[in-house]
Amino acid sequence: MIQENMQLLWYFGIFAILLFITGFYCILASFNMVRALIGLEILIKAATLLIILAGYIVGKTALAQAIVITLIVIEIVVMVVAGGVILWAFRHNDTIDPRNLSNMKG
Amino acid sequence: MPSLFILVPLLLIVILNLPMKRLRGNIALFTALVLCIVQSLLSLIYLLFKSVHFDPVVPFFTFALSIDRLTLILLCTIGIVSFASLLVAHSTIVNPRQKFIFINLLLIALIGMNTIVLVTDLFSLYVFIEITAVASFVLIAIDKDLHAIEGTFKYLMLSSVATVFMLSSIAFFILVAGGTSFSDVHNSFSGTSDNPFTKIAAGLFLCGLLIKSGLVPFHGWLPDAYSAAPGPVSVLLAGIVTKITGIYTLLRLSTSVFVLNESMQNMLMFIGALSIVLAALAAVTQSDFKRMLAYSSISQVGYIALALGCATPLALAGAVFHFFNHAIAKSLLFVNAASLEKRFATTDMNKLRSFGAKPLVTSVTSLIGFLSAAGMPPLAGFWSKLIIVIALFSAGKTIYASVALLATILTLTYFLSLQTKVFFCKAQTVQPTVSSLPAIAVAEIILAAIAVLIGVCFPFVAYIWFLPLKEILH
Amino acid sequence: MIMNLTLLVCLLLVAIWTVMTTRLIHAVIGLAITSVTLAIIMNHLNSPLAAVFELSVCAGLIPVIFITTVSFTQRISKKQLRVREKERFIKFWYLPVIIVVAGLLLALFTHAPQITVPPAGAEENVRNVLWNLRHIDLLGQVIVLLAGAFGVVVFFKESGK
Amino acid sequence: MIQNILILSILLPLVAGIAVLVSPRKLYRSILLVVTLLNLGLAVFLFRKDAVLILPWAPAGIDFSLRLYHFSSFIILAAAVFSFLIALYSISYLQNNAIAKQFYAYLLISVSFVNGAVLADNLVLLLFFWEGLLGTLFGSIAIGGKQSFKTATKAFIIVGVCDLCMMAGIALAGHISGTLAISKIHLPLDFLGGIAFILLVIGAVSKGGSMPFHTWIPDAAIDAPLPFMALFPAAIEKLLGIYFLARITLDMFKLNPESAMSIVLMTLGALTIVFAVMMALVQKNYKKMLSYHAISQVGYMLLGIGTCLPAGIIGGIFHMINHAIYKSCLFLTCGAVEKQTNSTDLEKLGGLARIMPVTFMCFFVCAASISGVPPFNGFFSKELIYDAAMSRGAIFYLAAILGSFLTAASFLKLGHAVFLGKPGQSQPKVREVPIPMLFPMISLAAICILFGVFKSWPLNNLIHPVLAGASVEHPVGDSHISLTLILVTVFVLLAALIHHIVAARIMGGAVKAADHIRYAPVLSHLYRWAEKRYFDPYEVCRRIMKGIALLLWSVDKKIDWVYNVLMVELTIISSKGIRHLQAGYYVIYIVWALLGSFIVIILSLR
Repeated sequence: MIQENMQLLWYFGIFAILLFITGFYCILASFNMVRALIGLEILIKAATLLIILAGYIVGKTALAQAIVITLIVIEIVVMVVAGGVILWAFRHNDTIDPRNLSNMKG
Repeated sequence: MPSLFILVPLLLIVILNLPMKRLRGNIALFTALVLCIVQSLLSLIYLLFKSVHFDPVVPFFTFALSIDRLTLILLCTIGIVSFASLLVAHSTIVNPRQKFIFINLLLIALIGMNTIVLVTDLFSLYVFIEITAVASFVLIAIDKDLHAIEGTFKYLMLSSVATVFMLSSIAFFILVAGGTSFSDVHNSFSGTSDNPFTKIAAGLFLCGLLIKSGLVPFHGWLPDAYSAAPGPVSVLLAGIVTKITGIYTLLRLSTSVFVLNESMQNMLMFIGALSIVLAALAAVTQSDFKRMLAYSSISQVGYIALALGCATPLALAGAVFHFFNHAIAKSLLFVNAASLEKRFATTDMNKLRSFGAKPLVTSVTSLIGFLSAAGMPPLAGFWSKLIIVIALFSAGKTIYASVALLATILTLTYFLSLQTKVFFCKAQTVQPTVSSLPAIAVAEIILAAIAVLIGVCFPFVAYIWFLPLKEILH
Repeated sequence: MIMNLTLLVCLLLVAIWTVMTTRLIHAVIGLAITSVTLAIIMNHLNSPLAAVFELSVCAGLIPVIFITTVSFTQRISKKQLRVREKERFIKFWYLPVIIVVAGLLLALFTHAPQITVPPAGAEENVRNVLWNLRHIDLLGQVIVLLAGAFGVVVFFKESGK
Repeated sequence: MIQNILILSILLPLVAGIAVLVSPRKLYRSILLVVTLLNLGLAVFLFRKDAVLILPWAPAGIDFSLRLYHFSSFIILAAAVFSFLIALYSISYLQNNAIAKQFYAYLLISVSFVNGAVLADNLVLLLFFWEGLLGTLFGSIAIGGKQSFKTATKAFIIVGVCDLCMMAGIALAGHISGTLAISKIHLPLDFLGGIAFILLVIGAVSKGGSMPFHTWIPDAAIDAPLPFMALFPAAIEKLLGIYFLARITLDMFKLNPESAMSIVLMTLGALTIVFAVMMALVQKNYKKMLSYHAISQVGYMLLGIGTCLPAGIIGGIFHMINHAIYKSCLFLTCGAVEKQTNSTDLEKLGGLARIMPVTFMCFFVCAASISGVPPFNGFFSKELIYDAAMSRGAIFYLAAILGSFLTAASFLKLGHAVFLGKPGQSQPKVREVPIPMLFPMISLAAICILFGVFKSWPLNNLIHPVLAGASVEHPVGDSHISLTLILVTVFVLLAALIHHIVAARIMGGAVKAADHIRYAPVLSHLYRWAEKRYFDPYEVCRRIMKGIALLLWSVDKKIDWVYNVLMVELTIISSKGIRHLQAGYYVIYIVWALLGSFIVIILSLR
């Protein structure tokens, strides 16, 4: 790895970690299921960033792009399903506060 | 040829969804059942007569797949459990439209699992894990009642976190290996052994898989998902889906792709032992049938993780054997649970107790399933636990071996309380004797027969199937 | 490098705003902007095709899904809902505008790196990789979309109990 | 041919015994008689023949090997005679008795086991038959009555424990010598050999009924059917026990007069003589008194064999056969009395000599014999033992002569109380017993006289050949006995007579003739303790065991508490704790997963 790439990796790595922290914060601290999904999105963004960066550094951008495209397709399907789940949670509980979605304990 | 395991179910889905009403009834169920049987029998035949060449039919469909003994065993297991799940679905899902959707989603999950088993690329592995997961999200929530939605949401959140871990790991592997195929990844371990990125990547992927397999600190979603899922889905989920997406992948990666350092192996063993004990303890005071089975499932997967961490060839063979036995026994128990749930509309053991007489087939097969899962000779579960314990002893892990042995007492405790509460009880009111639903009875008898046969024919099974795995897994 | 750093700081700030904002709609919009920023960074890292995908799907489709969900899950009567349905187009008029602007921006930026890296080769490469080497992933995309379709059928088409 | 007969002599009674159990009511008496008679015939045929039979049976040197030689043929003959006579007696005695069938079966099976045990030339085979006898012993006592099961258990435990010692001894002896064939074992009396010797002797003397393994015999006398007493403790067990003791001391271990074991045996013998006869003296029950005498007489045999002198050994073995004869006969007379009067309590009996003269004559002969009155057989065997004891130490002689004195006194008391004096308050319609019961008594009494008068025949034909191959080089003749000892004996007997007459006059009745000993200053305490069974090792052990059991029970309750309460509670509490952690809110689960992942990644970097 050449020096410049190493530097790039460092910067991007730091920001990716900060993004991860932001995302997890969002998931853990929000009392709204949609916000939790948004946090998840941010996490996936960070991961996407890392993949693209890795492809760029290694010189395999094509591979990285192929992966990211597939990833995005999967992501959107998961989000659709999650949206459906939230919708039905709202229909049952009349709210999208995930704290109300903790009936099963023990 | 191995691509047929992916393409044929896909083709079936496409055909079933052609705009013809006639295809959506019993034909769909029947063809799916046939597909599952053919898959198990085919893999079984290949397993027994191994001189088979896999020639691609169409060039486009030459995926980078590999097929070996372990793969065949798992394909067989997937077929069996899916078959049982379909039979249960036939009896328990009344709405024909819902049943049709169930069959389609089951086939999608089947494709996903088959590909997970066959694939040789880390990212493709991720893709198909996600496919299986998405299919199971929808399956769990197929009734859309409150508990199912709750279980789905928890599973979805944890599973997505696992996804993020896996994706980050893939990014690191691209960085260090330049590719995501298993051989590239494996080479990256052998080349620069002290590259921190490689280790972090392996650790991240393992974290994802640990969440997916539901081992103890990562297990929060599992009891909810299992117990909230409708009967046939919990059979599929507990029997095979989480096993394939979680612990099988862990097994395949940790043995033939990743090179784990010693602390990682110790960590795996510790997590395994922790799962065994804590989940068994949590199961002891459960009052819900399916929830107790879910905790039992965590506990049993702990045994596999323990054997994985031990990583001697014998332990790995024992892990695969236990995987198979556990899949059969746990599916059987969940089939029983589905039968009771359908019949009495509850899974609360205290309520079930008051109903008195249970169907005979369900009672007997439940006894077999629980004895096999608890590890009573001569049933299948006994042998695999024995192999694991022996492997642990011979590897010098005496403490873990003792934990594995002592936890059997806890296993027996909760299973006995289950049996006495649900099956060995007298009716408080006079009830007519009830018979099993025919389709469920067939599934129960087949699974129980497998558990008994494997146990009784243990030497044959062990030497033909499982002990040769030692060579594959290293 | 400075360009990259600036973009990264933007990305992080937008993400933090997304998380911290009190209104849910703002959060969704913030997410879209995050995606746009990310697409720009991708473009900078020689991945234009992925950037286009990111922009169109993540910045376009996912906020739509979220907003649909959010709008379904507001505690309102059906009459109000119908009013909201009408209002929504007016209220979120800027969303397509943003997408168009983003597309324009992308068009601007896609040309700039083409000078440093041969674009044809890169694009050809992605197609090659995706269709010849990783076609199992393509298959996976098809199947996952299928699963998603069934999910939509289950969650959105059926009324349940 | 002979080998086949050896097998037959074991198999025939065994098969017959099983057949008796399943045979119809009319048949089993004839089976019993015919088979015991056949057995007698076989024994006569085998008498003074030599044969060896070795069949492979089990690995590790455990063969089914039988050895017939003079000693064993003699014992078999004696056992066959007793079993036939007692079978004959019991047919009449146990007429119309529900337990008869079982008793006959046990009798026949016992005969089979006795033949096997006597013939066995392999220690393990011996043990096999030996333990079989333990089983029939248990069964025979247990069928007696209400209390008998307890007594049977007592006998079973005492004899069983001793047999366990013997088993250990056999294992040790086999281990030291490297073979299990009795005729090939010749061991020195070193440390291990000594232990093996003691263990084997415990087995042998407990079978014989010596102290301190005797306590079940007086209990059994009360509870068990009487023919059992006449056959087992009086005859067969003595024969077997002393036979095995002789085999041990003469063949397997070359016991020297110098060895400590000799002293041990002699001391045991002397103590048994004195203490058992002291107990016998104060008994007021016919059966119990006889049973204590049965114990006491074993002491003479032990003393005799323990001297390791030719005279002593010959005397011991001669005393064994003599004792079997007269003690059997005495028990039979007791049975006759009990059968006719329904009582064996001395205070209720009296004046039976006129009503049952034949029984009285038999009793008289045997009592004289057991007391050592010349010229009955008991006199000569006792004289031989006195002689040997005298040459080993005056103390042993004194014990033996004291025993003789007390024996004579107690039998005077017994005879006086039962057969002489005034008729008791028992039923007036008492007649003489029928001939099938009389015949065994008369024959045994006759043998007593014959063995006394023509003592050289049994000594030369039965006893001396035993020593032929053994360490004793100079077998003694019948003229060996010194005149002084004879005179002393006669004097002692006369003293006993005088003592009895005086004491009976003073105390006011034959029954109370021994009361001054019973209530003597020190002895009264001892007697009271004995009556409270403080000297019964079984009872003592039982009490200790009860204490230990109570202690263990309380400990066990604590352990149970640990398992049943503490462990269960701990499990439930920890289970509930773990379930409490499963709080239901998914964020908690994500936090767990993140913490776990953090640890995993940290570990992966190591």
